[in-house]
Parts: sequence; structure tokens; C-alpha cells
Amino acid sequence: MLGLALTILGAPLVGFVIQFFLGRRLPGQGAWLTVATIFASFVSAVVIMASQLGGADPFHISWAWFDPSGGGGTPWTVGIHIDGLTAVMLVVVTLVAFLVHLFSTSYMKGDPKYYLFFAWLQMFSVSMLVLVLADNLLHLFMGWELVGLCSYKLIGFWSEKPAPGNAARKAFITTRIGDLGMVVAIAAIYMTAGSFEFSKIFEAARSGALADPWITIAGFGLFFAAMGKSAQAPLHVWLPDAMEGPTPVSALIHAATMVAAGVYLIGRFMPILTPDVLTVVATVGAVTAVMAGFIALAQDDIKKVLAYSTVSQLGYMFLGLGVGAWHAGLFHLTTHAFFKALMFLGSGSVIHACHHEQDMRKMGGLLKKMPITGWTFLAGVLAIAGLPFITAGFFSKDAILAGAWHRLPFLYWMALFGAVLTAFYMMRLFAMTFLGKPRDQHVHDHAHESPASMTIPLLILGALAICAGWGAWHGILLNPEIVADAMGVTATGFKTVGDLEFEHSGLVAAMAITAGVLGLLGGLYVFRFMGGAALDRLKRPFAGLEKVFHRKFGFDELYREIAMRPAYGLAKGFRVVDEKGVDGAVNVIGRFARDTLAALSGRTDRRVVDGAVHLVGWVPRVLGAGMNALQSGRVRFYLSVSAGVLALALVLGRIL
Amino acid sequence: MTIGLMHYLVVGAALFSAGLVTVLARRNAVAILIGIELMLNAANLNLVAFDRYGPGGVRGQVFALFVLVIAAAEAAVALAILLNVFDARDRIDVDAMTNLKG
Amino acid sequence: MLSLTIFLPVVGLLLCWALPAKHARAINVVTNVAVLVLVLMVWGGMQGMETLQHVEKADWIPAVGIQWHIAVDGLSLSLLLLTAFVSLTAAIASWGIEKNPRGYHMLFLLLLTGMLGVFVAMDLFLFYVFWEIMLLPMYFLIGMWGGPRRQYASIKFFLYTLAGSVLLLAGLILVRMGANTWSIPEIVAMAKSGQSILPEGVNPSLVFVAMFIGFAVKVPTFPFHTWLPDAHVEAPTPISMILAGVLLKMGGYGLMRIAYPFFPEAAAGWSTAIAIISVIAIVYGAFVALAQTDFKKMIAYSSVSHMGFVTLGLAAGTAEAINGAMYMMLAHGTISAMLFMIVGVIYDRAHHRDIDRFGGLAWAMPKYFLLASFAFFASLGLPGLSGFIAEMTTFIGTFKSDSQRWAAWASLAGIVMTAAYYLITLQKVYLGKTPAVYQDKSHYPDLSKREAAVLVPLALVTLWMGIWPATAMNLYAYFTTNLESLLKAATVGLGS
Amino acid sequence: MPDLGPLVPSILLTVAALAVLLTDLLGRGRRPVVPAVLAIAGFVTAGLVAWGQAPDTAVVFGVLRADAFGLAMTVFCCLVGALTVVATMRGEAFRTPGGEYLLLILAAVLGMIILSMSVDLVTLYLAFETVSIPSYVLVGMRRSDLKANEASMKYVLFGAVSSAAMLYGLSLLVGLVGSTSLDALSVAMTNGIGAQPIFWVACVLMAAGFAFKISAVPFHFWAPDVYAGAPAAVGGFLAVASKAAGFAALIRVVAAVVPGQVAQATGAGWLPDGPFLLQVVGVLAILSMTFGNAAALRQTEIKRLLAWSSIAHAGYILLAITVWSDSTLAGLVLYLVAYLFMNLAAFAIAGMVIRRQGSGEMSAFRGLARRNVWLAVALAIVMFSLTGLPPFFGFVGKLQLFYGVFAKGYIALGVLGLLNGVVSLYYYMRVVTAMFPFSEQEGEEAATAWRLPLADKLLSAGLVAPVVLFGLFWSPLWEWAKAVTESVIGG
Repeated sequence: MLGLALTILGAPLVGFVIQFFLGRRLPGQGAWLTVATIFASFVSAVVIMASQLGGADPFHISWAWFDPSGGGGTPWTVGIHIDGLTAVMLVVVTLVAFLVHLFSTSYMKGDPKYYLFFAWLQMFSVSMLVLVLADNLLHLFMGWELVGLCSYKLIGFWSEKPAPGNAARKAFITTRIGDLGMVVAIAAIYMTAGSFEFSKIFEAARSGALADPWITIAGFGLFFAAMGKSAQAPLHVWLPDAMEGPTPVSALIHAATMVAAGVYLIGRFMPILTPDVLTVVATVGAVTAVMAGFIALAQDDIKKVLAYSTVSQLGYMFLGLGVGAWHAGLFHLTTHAFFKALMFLGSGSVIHACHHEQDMRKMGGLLKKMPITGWTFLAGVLAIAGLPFITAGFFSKDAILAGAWHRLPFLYWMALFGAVLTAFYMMRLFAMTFLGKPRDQHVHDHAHESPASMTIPLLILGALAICAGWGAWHGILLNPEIVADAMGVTATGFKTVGDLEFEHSGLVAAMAITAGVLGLLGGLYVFRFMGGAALDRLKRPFAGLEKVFHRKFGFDELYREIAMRPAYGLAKGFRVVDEKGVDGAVNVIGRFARDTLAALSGRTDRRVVDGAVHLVGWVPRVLGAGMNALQSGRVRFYLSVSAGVLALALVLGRIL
Repeated sequence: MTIGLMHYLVVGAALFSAGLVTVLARRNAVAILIGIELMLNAANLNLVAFDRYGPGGVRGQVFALFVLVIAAAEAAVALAILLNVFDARDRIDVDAMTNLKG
Repeated sequence: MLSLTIFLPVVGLLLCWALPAKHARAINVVTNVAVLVLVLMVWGGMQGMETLQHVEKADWIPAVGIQWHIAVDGLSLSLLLLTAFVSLTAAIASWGIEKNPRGYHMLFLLLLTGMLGVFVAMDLFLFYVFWEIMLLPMYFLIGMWGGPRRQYASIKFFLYTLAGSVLLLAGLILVRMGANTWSIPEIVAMAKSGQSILPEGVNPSLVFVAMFIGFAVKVPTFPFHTWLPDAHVEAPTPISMILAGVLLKMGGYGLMRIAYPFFPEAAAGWSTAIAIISVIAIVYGAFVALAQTDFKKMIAYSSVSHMGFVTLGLAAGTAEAINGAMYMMLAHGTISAMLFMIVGVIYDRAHHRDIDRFGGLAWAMPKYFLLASFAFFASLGLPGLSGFIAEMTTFIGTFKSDSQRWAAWASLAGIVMTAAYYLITLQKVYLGKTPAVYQDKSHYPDLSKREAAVLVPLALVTLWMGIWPATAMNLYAYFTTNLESLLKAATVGLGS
Repeated sequence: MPDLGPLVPSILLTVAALAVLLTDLLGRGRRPVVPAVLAIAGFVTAGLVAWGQAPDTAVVFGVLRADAFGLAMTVFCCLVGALTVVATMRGEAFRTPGGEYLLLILAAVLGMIILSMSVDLVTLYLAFETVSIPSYVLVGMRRSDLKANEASMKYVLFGAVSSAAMLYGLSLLVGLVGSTSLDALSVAMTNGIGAQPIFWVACVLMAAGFAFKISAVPFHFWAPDVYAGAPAAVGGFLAVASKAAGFAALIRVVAAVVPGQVAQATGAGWLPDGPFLLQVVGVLAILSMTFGNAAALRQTEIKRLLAWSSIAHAGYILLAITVWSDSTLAGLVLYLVAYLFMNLAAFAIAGMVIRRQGSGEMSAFRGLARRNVWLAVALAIVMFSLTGLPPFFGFVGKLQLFYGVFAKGYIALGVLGLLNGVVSLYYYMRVVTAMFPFSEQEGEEAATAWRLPLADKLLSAGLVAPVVLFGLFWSPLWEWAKAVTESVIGG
């Protein structure tokens, strides 16, 4: 097991090092090498998953890393933890990563930094796998930050242009704001539990060492971090911008893996989340799901629509976790990874075919030109819409809705509405892109089916989007038992494994099915068959709303006004304070005092001293000016002063 | 009225003050020197008076003699310097000598 | 061996003087290599870290009991290694100094002697002498080889540090009077055993404050930091490297070696005040850095911000926090040296440092960009690099401290702002479209071998310190627990 | 007939003076090399004799005491005298009436020796004037120099008034005590004359005289003008020897007035609670160091700068007297020695520059490092030492002096003194920045290299070497200083 785990980590790491330093000189710029290394990881992950499916015990190993307590406490460790959840994540990550690598070999062809792209993909894979395999929070945090770095690098891969650079920076800083929560959580947990290891943290929670208020603070901290990474409102603003990166990156990082890390984190830390935290998780998730759905409705950029759909789906996952549908939330993570990666790669294929045209209003009727892309894309659309019984998305989403129904009915209704929206806007996307008549003949003429290295990943993912929900595999791997044995904590929301399991009630399923189908059909009707004029008429009453949606509820503007501007203002202010204040206030006082003194003594000595002595400067300078003024050169004056002081001394001596 | 120590001392103090005022008030260097002589003689008066009314001995009077000599030497040197200045500037107004200041 | 290490640079200095000026730079580098080798040998000869070793003790001024007393323990050794290493890279970076190279390298070597001496002196007087000796060459190096406003910057540097030094001196004199010895280990032992180390009637709290200010000027802690941006901006690149890499650490070292162990009670009593100025340094420094348009000034303020963690860790007083503080010194030492070199590289080519006028250098100078972004991310605390370990341990340790937990919360703002100013700078300088000026290969060549020889070793050390912190931490681990228990006992004493 | 032994150095100097007079008369019109050599020989032998003499606490003729302190001051003043003559061998002052110049220096040093030994008010006053009168002339030696004229004029007027005031104070004191002997004074002190108001008046007036001699604020006014007007070497001579003698006399008087050591300070530790005279001295100390340093900040002429600096240093030294303990007095002696080398070196090197540039303004020092790097380094070392930076002698002196101040609990006073050192850094460094290429406009003017004559080289090296050496190893010197001052504080 250890060997497999190390292979999973090591292969892409080696790939990164070689690729980064030598990639340019390798034949084919080394892309094949990275595909091979990540495939090796994938194979290892599959083996691990197989053994977990076969009922193997969780695997855990840790090594002492360093001991900042100077020997007084326990050393900080790094380690590997493998259970069903890890196995699922490993397979999802390595599989999607492998397919994205493969896809990119064609997609990125001709880029001047071709080799570097693969190097960073490799690095991302390593980081993500570090995150997934970690057995403790600090270790996980390192992976967490490193994926952030890779995300930064890859979003900004084309940062010769300003937009990708800005987007990359925004992504990094926004997620870093979220990370503050993680930092606090780490500190709070270490302070109370004395360790970062998952098992010891849960143990501490059970034993009461990790208790209120720190357990709640830690829970909120973790969720805040998850909100940043998984783009939940109000920290979601970076994800749509991150679409400036190459599309395979969007598929891998901003759809399938990295953004799901937040969900993984919350799933992993389920045993210590208190009811308060869980309610917030569920609420934020539901609100985000609906809000992002609305925004997606009004976007014209194919990738932006997908981005908001990702935000929305991540909201569903959090909703699932928040209401205790643990299995459902993580299962949705898996299925979403497949169908969203599929759609992103599909959109990549389209964009590739249309010479980097991303505006859906210029597309249309591409299904005939690009059949494989089109049909696999349709599979993704159906999956996300939750087309009953056959698609993977149906099973996972249905389970989430069931959980919400049981626990927080209000959120259930929101989520249900969101499901309608999802189906509707996804169908809008599909219809605008692949159906109907071409809107821009020029683009249409250029379109062509992509090469095999791009379509094969699409086919594989398409199959998974449909089939991933079949069978009982996820029930075995994502068995709530994984977290259940860490439960039984009074502070947490769930006490037994039973709390994490929900029956699929027929009514809920029926409503979900109806929602999905309604949305799909509605979308198909409106965007395929209604046509221009009728559509405009339909839209007219909603023009105001559409504008709001199109402006993304104004989050960016809001942040500019309440965060960035004030921060810059403060920074500039502080700078002035630092240059003129801390340093110069003293100077000003000094100058004032000296001038006054000079005027009093009848000399207007305004030679401005070069102002070099600052802090220690003004007292002596004032005194000195006085002295120099006294040193008038007139000996009688000298004598008078001396005699005066002498007389004063006599008088004072008498008095004192 | 018998003349006692206190009378001498008061006269001495008056002499000293007069000397000091002269020094401070006059711009002419020679006048300043005269003021200084007054101050020295005030001290001399004190010394002699103390001897006369004090526990005895002639230390104070000897001191006063030495002071006279010193005063003469000092005045000689000072006048020499004044002459030198006068040679150079044709005046001995001390207020005019303010080349060196600050 | 220690004496040899300290005085080897003096030998180098004499050689520089005796041989033709063109050899000066080679002598400097060779001497630095030799010093590094000697320091490594000292490391090799250590038997455990906790006790003072390689002790050399001889009467120096017997009339007043001053001794030539030098020794190393883990705490000293870690900083000795940092000094020798950063100094070597700075010596390599000095290769291109053209103006009066003989004088420059002589002063450089004198500076090295001073720095090494500070970290091994175990006699208060000796410590103070080395502490001050180092000011002289620094003053000349900034003042004669610096930028346009070097005269101002050098005198400001000198005045600030001297003002701090005299307060320190006052404190040292009082300690000497009370303890009747100059020996640092003896005084520490006395303080630990509860004996008074001050003359009767002298308030330890005030003496601690005097010493703290003395050291804080060097650190530099807000509000004593204003000399730093000026000094850095004007100093030549290698000197900036030394300044940030080693000199600032002397303040932290002084606090750890002298101020805190001497007056644990006073230190505990002032901890909240120290935490306050540390947090201000961290947050305020980050904000001011954000507002800079001068690349070098930005880096200088980032130093203020990062060094705030050092004092914060000490204020918190838990083992993790102290450890983090110390690690921050080592990490910042190498990272800031890198950062200043990075500024120097581009300044050599562009002859300006205005962030807003750069752009797209990543494509014009890819190797340079690689190392620059490495340093930036190391400084903003990316895992796998040393800055992360330092920041995390300090933060976690501070959080652990009941009394200063608030400071940990407050310092969070600094973490975000740090990311902000580094990324904004990174984008403005390196990303975006490359203006035509910078595409000219003849004026903007990529890193030369010499520049790479400066940056790559620093980067490797940064990486290693991030991956395997135990190497460095084991050197001074004992110290953190000692100081923690000392401070804990002191806090208990305060409470009762 | 009492033992004349203690008087041998003075007699030797007198003999030397006569010999100088004679040889100068014989060799009129030529450079007075022979008289100079004779003068130096006189100083050296006198110094050596004093060095070798066994200290004796007995009072000679009832007026002089050749104790360790007195002998040490004798050696000190002879050393300064010799060095001053050496420094001026090539100077302008030497060229004109060279013989008289030597004679005056010899006479002044003779006065200083007597002054530092006298334990009688008459002798003290006489010696005081014996120092002063030649000094007035020394300043005005260059008769055609308007500045020198003005300087000597101011000096003589200021000096005469101050000494008159002092004399008046002395006369009151004599009346109070009924004797001119300092021993009698100290006996009278135990009988409680210290409480009489007239004693306070006497103290203040006496302090005025001493304050003039050591140029303490507010009786410092003459110093900047006189130093600036006088030749550099004479400035150095006045700043060092004349001041040292003044301190020696002050110490004699204070030793008589103050019984034993001053009590430990309590509270803030500004001024001693005890004897009024010490409080007066303390106020002078605070004023001198603070205002001296402050006023020096804006000086641009080297001699004026050094004048203000010497006022500030007088303040530090007065601090030692204020605190009045074994340790501070020994510190004072050490400081005086340090001060000797630093200031003579500073004035000597300044003189070398002024001689070539014709001015002592900072602009004259520009680019000195290019002209002659050794001269620049030497002056820089002196400046660092004056600031009080290790590892130079100035730091050692300061350390020992302030150590004593702290040791008696005068912490506030000590910290004020140390902070004053920081202020002084600014103006001392102004000299350094001028000499070395610190500012931009430098570098355009191609500085021509200077060749220093051997004498100048030897002199600067000889003065700067102790600044460095004693900064590193001062143990024996400290032992010596302690031994020298042991006898000063009784009981």
C-alpha cells in the first residue's frame, strides 16, 4: 500500500522535475512523459481502490517531520492515510488528470511554453495528491496551498495578456483569504488537540479536549477555507475569472479536482463539525447553488456558464454535507468531477475547433460538425440535469435532495428550484452551441472534429458521466462508517452512522425527476424552438433581473469598493504616514520650534537644515540653534549672558 | 559708629558690582579693562579686610599683593592685545568685533 | 578555531590591502569560502547543541574583568551558518563592484568579522564591541557605494542604530554592576536561579525596555523601522543582502540571547506591548509595502513585516512561537537576501527600480523570472519553502498563548496583504506584455552565471529549509524549551 | 629646608624656558630649531622626572602637594606641551616669533603643573593666571591676523572678568575659612560653614572661574571664537592642556569641600542631594554636554566644530566630578588621556589640512580620502573615537566614566550623557562624510594627491595609534588611573 501511495505521489513529482528543467529539450517537449507518469499514478490508484473495494482496512502511516516544541511536545508529522474516501478521490484525481494530460497534448499544441504547461500540470497533480493522501491537517494544508500555487501558475499561463494575470492573482488572493480560516482552524486544533492527525483530532473531540468554543471556531475556519477553495458565495468571485486559463486547466483544476478539495475537507472533518457549522455549510451551499444558477443563466461565454454551473454544483455538495448526507455530497463530488470535466473538455474541443471563440452567440449547429464532442457533451448535460435512472448525476443529486428534505426542508425547496435552473441553463448552453443554425458562418466553417487524443478523453468521461452511478461501488467506498467511528461526540451534529444515511423516498425522487426533466424540456423548447422574436418577448419582463444576473449580482464591484479600494487607500495612507509621519512629524515639530525660537531671539535664521537628524534630531537642533544664536560674536553679550546666569544661580541657590 | 568688617565687605561688593556694570555697559575695551580692575580691587579689599578683622595672620594681605602683581601683568597683556587690535582696525569698540561668531 | 574563523576576514582584509586592487574581489570570495568551511567544521565538531562549545576564554582587560570569551551553542551556530552563507553569496554578488574595489572588499571583510563576532561573543563587553564595530564598515559601505541619497541614508542608519546601542549599553553596564561579571552564560544562570542581576533599586522592567529598544532598532520593529527603507534603497545590492540577511537578525539574536534570558519577568510583563508593536509591524509593514512603487523599498517594508513575526513569537513565549521566531530569522535571512539580489539584477540592467515601469520580464528573462517568483512565493509563505514553516510555527505558537492569542488573529491581515503585494508586484514586473525596451537581449540578458551562483544556492537552502526544517531546528531546539519554561515561570511569578 | 624633589619638573621647565630664550636670542631670524628641540627636551625630561617620582602626600611649602594625581597631571601636561611643539614645528605660528611662542607654551605648562598640585588658594590663583596670561598671547601671536586679534581680545576680556569673579569668590572663601589653605577649608567644612549663604555665593563665583577655564556652558562663549581664531595647534593645546589643568584644580577644591564620596543617588538620579558645589558642577555638566553637542550640529568649520565638541566633552568630564566617586575620578583621568590623544590628533590633522587648503571649512576636507587616504582614515578614527564608538579609546574613556556614574545610581544623568553621544555622531560624521566620497558632487574635481612630510606622518600616526591601541587594551592604563586618583578622595 505504501509503495502504491508513493508511486502515486512520486511518479508525477519525477515528471515535474524532469519536465520543468529538461522538458524543453526532450523529444516532443516531454508531453508523453507526463502522460505516462500520471497514468502510472492512475493505475496505482485503481489498485488501491480495488483493495478498498475488497474490504481492506484503512491504511495509515506517518513520519516525524520536525519538532517545533523543542522536544517538549509531539513532533509534527507527515503521513499517508488511505480509506475509501481517499481511494475515491485518488481515482477521480488521477483519472481526470490523466485524461486532461492526454487532451492537452493536442489542445496545447504549438504553444511556446508547451513543455512548461505539462510541468505545471504534473506539479498540480502532485499537490492535489498530497492533499488527498494527507493524514493530518497541516500536511493537507500544504497540498492545499500548493494546488493554489499551481492554479495561479496555470490560470496565468498566458499572462502576456493582462486578463489571465489579473485572474490568477484574484484567484490566489481570494482563496488565500479563505485560507486564513484554515490557518486559524489549524492553530485552534493544535492548541487543543495537540496534534494535526485526523485520528487524534477526532479522538480529542471525543474526549472533550477539543470542545467549544474552539471546536466551533475550527469548524467555521475549515469551512471558510473550503468556501475560498470551492468558490462558495461570497468568495466565489475568482472562479469565473479563472476561466482565463487554458481550458484543460479549467477542466482539471476548476471543475473536477481543486475546487472539490473544499468539499473533501468538509467531508473529512465531518466528525468535528457542530450543528451550527453544519447549518451554515448547508445554507451557504444552497444559496450559492441557486445564486450561481441565476448567474449562469445570463452568461454568453461558454466557459463562464460552466464555471457558474460548477459553483452551483459545489453548492449542492456542501448542502449535502451540511444536512448530513455525507455519502451523497461526496458522491456528487465524484460524478460532478466526471461530467463537469467532460463538459469543460468538450467546450475546449469546441473552442479549439472555433479558433478560440468562446462566445456562444457565435456558435450553433455544431453537433453535425463535431459529433463526438456534441454527443458526449449531451451526456454531460443530461448528467448534470439529473436525467433519471441512467445518468450518474441523478443518483448523487437525488441523494442530496433527500437529505435536505429530511433535515432542512426550506433548503430542499431552494435546491429543487436550483435543479430546475440547472437543467434549464445547461440545455440553453447545449442548444445555443450545438443545435439550431449556425449564427456565425465564419466560425462554423472552420469548425471541425478534434483529433483522437482529444476525443478519447471525451468518450471515456462521457461513459463515466452516465455509468458512474451504477452499481454499489460508491456505497462501499463512501461508506459513512469511515467517519462514523469518529463520531459520538456531543458537540457534533451527528452522533451515529444512522444520521448520515437517508432513505430515498419516492416523493423526493419524483419531484427531483420532475424538476430535471422540466428544466431540460423547458430549455430545449425555449432555446431551440422558440426562436429570436418570441425569446425576446419572453425575456422582456425579466430584463431587469437578467441585467442583475449578467452583472453577477455585483460582487466584483462590491469588493472593489469595500475591500480593494480601502486597502489601497489604507496602504497609501500608511505610506504617507511612514514617510511623513513617523519620520517627519518629529521634523515638522522641530522646524516649527526652531523657527519660533529663532524669531524670538531676533534672528530669522531660516537656513533649512538638510533634515537628516530625525527622531533624535529635533531637541538638539532647537537647542543648538539657540546656542548658535547666543554665539553672536559680541564679547559684551557673552559676558552679560554669563553674568546673568551667574546671578540666576546665586538667586536660585539662595531660594533652594 | 565703628567701622566693622561688614562695612568693608559692602564697599567691596559695591566695587565689584560697579566693576561688573562697567564691563557690561562700556563698549570701549579700555573701559572694560578698568572695570576689571575694579572687580579685582573689590576682591583685594575683601582679603585685606578679612585679615584685619579675622583670626590673624597676613595671608590675605600677601594674597592681595600677589593679586596686584597679577592684575598688572594681566592689564599689560590685555593692553598689548588692544594695541594690536587698534593697529589693525583703528578702533577698540568691542561690539564691532564680530567676525568670529556662531 | 572560532577565533580563527572570526579573524580570517581580517587576514583577508590585510591581503586586500597588500595585493593589487584587482585581486580584492577574489580574496573576498576566497575568504568567505574559507569562513564557511570553518563554520561547517565547527558544526561538525559540535557535541550536542545545548552546551557552549569551542570555548575560548582568556583575560582581555583584567582590570575590569573583561574576557575574550567566545563559544558557540546551537543558537549561535545556526546564525553563524546563516552569516557565513549569506555573506558568501553577497561576496559573489560583489564581484561587479567597480568603484574603489579594494576599499569595498576590505570593509566587507571587516563587516564579516563584526557579524561573526556578535554571534559567538559570550562576554557582554565583547558582544557590544562587535555589535558596534560592524556599524562602521556598514556606514561606509552604504555611504560610499550607495545610491544617490546614500549620505542621508547612511547617517540615518548610523544614528538610529547608535541611539539604540547606547540604550543597550546603559542596560549592559547596569547588568554588569549588578551581576559583577560580564559573562553572558553566568548572568543567565544567575537570572535563572533567581538572583538579582541588577544593582539595588534599579527597575528590571526599565532596563529590559532599554535593551529591547536597543535590539528592536536593529530588528527593526515599528516604530523604530524608518531607517531601514532608506538604508536598503540606497545600499548597494550585496550590502542590502547582508543588511537584510544578517544584520536584522542580530537584533533578534540579542533579544534571545540577552534581553529575554536576563529579564524573563520583565519580558513577560511587557509581552502584550511587544505583541502590539509586532502586530503593527506585520500589518502596517505589509500595507506600506503594498503602496510602494520602488521595488527595493517594497522588499524593505516586507522585511519590516516579516521581522514582526520574530518579535511576535517572542512575545507569545510558547515553544512553538519562539521556534517560529527563530526559524523566521533564518528563513528571512536567506529569502530576503535572494529578494534583494533579484532587485539588484534588474537594477543593474534597467538602472531604475520603478515597479510601474517594468513589465513582461518573465518572457525576456525566464531564468530570472523563475528565481524571482521562487523568492516571492517563499516569502509569502508557500509550503515546501522555508517561509511557510516559519510563519506557521509562529502563528500556531502565538495562537497557543492564552494572553497573546489576539495577536495571532490580528496578524492574519498581514498574511493576506503579503500575498497581495507580492502578487501585484510579480504581475507588474514580470507578467504582461514585454515592452520593447526589455526585449533587447544585449541590454537585458538573462541571469549571468555569477548572478545564478548567488541566487541558486540561496534558493536551494530555502527549499531545503522548507522540506526538512529539522536540520535547522535541531540546532536550537533546546533553546526554545528553555526560554519557554523561563518565561512560563516568569509569568507565574507575575501572577502571584 | 623642605625637599625640593616635587618641584624638579617645574624647575626643569623654568630652565628650559631660560635656555629657549637664550638660544632664540642668539639665533634670531632663523627657524628656531634649537630652541624647539630644547623645549621638547625640557618637556620630556620634566615629564620623565615626574613619571619616575614617588608620590608624596606631604605638602611642600604649605602650598603644593606632589601626590600621585599631581604628578600624573604633570606628566599629562608635559606630554601635551611636547606634542604641541611638535605639531607646530612646521606651522605658521612657529615661523614668526618662534622663540616667544615656545616660551609661552613652556610658561603655560609650568602654570598648569603648579595649578594641578596646588592646595592653597593663593597658589591656585597664581597658577591659574600663569596659565591664562600666556594663553591670551598665544592666541594672538599672529599679529597681522585679524581673526587672531579678535580671538585673543575676546579671550583676554572674558578670561579677566571670569578670573576676577573667581577671585572675588576666593576672597569670600578666605574670609570664611580664615586661611587660604585647602586643608583648612576642609576642616572648616566639617565645622559647618557649608550652610552659610556666603559660602554658596563663594562657590558659585569660584565655579564661574573654573567653568571659564574648562569652557563649560554658560562660560564657554570664548571657546568657539578663540579656537577658530587661533592656530589649530594652539586650539588643541588650549582644548586639552588648559582644560585638564582646570579640571585638576577643580578636583582639588571639590576634594576639600566635599567630605568623602557622594552618597548613592536615589530616585531618578539627576543631581546629588549633598554638597552645593557639586550641584553647581552638575548643572554645568548637563548644560555643557547638551548645549555643546547641540550647538556643534550646525558647525561647518572644523575648529569651531571641535570647540563645541570640546565643550560637550567638558560636560561629560564634569559629570564625573558631579558624581564624585573613586570610580568616576579614575574614569575622568582615563577620559582625559583619551581626550588628549583624540583632540590633539584632531587639531593636528585639521592643522595639516588647513595649512594646505587655507581654510578649515568642510569644503576643504572634501575628497581628503583621495588626496591622502591615511590622513582621512586617521581623522575618521579620531571622529569615531570622539563619538565614543568601540573599539577606540574614546569609547573606553566614556565606558569607564559612565560606568562610575551608573554605579552610583545616577542613571538618568548617565543615559542623558550617552544619548548626547548619539547627537554628537551627527556632526562628527559630517567630517567623515566630507572626507570620503559620500555625496554626489564629489568626484568631479580631480583631487591631487598629497605627500605628507615625515614629521606629519609620524605625528598623526603617533597620536592616532594610542587611540586604537588603548581602545583595545586599556587594562594597565585603568589600573594606573585608579592608582592616581586613589589619594584624591579622602575618607
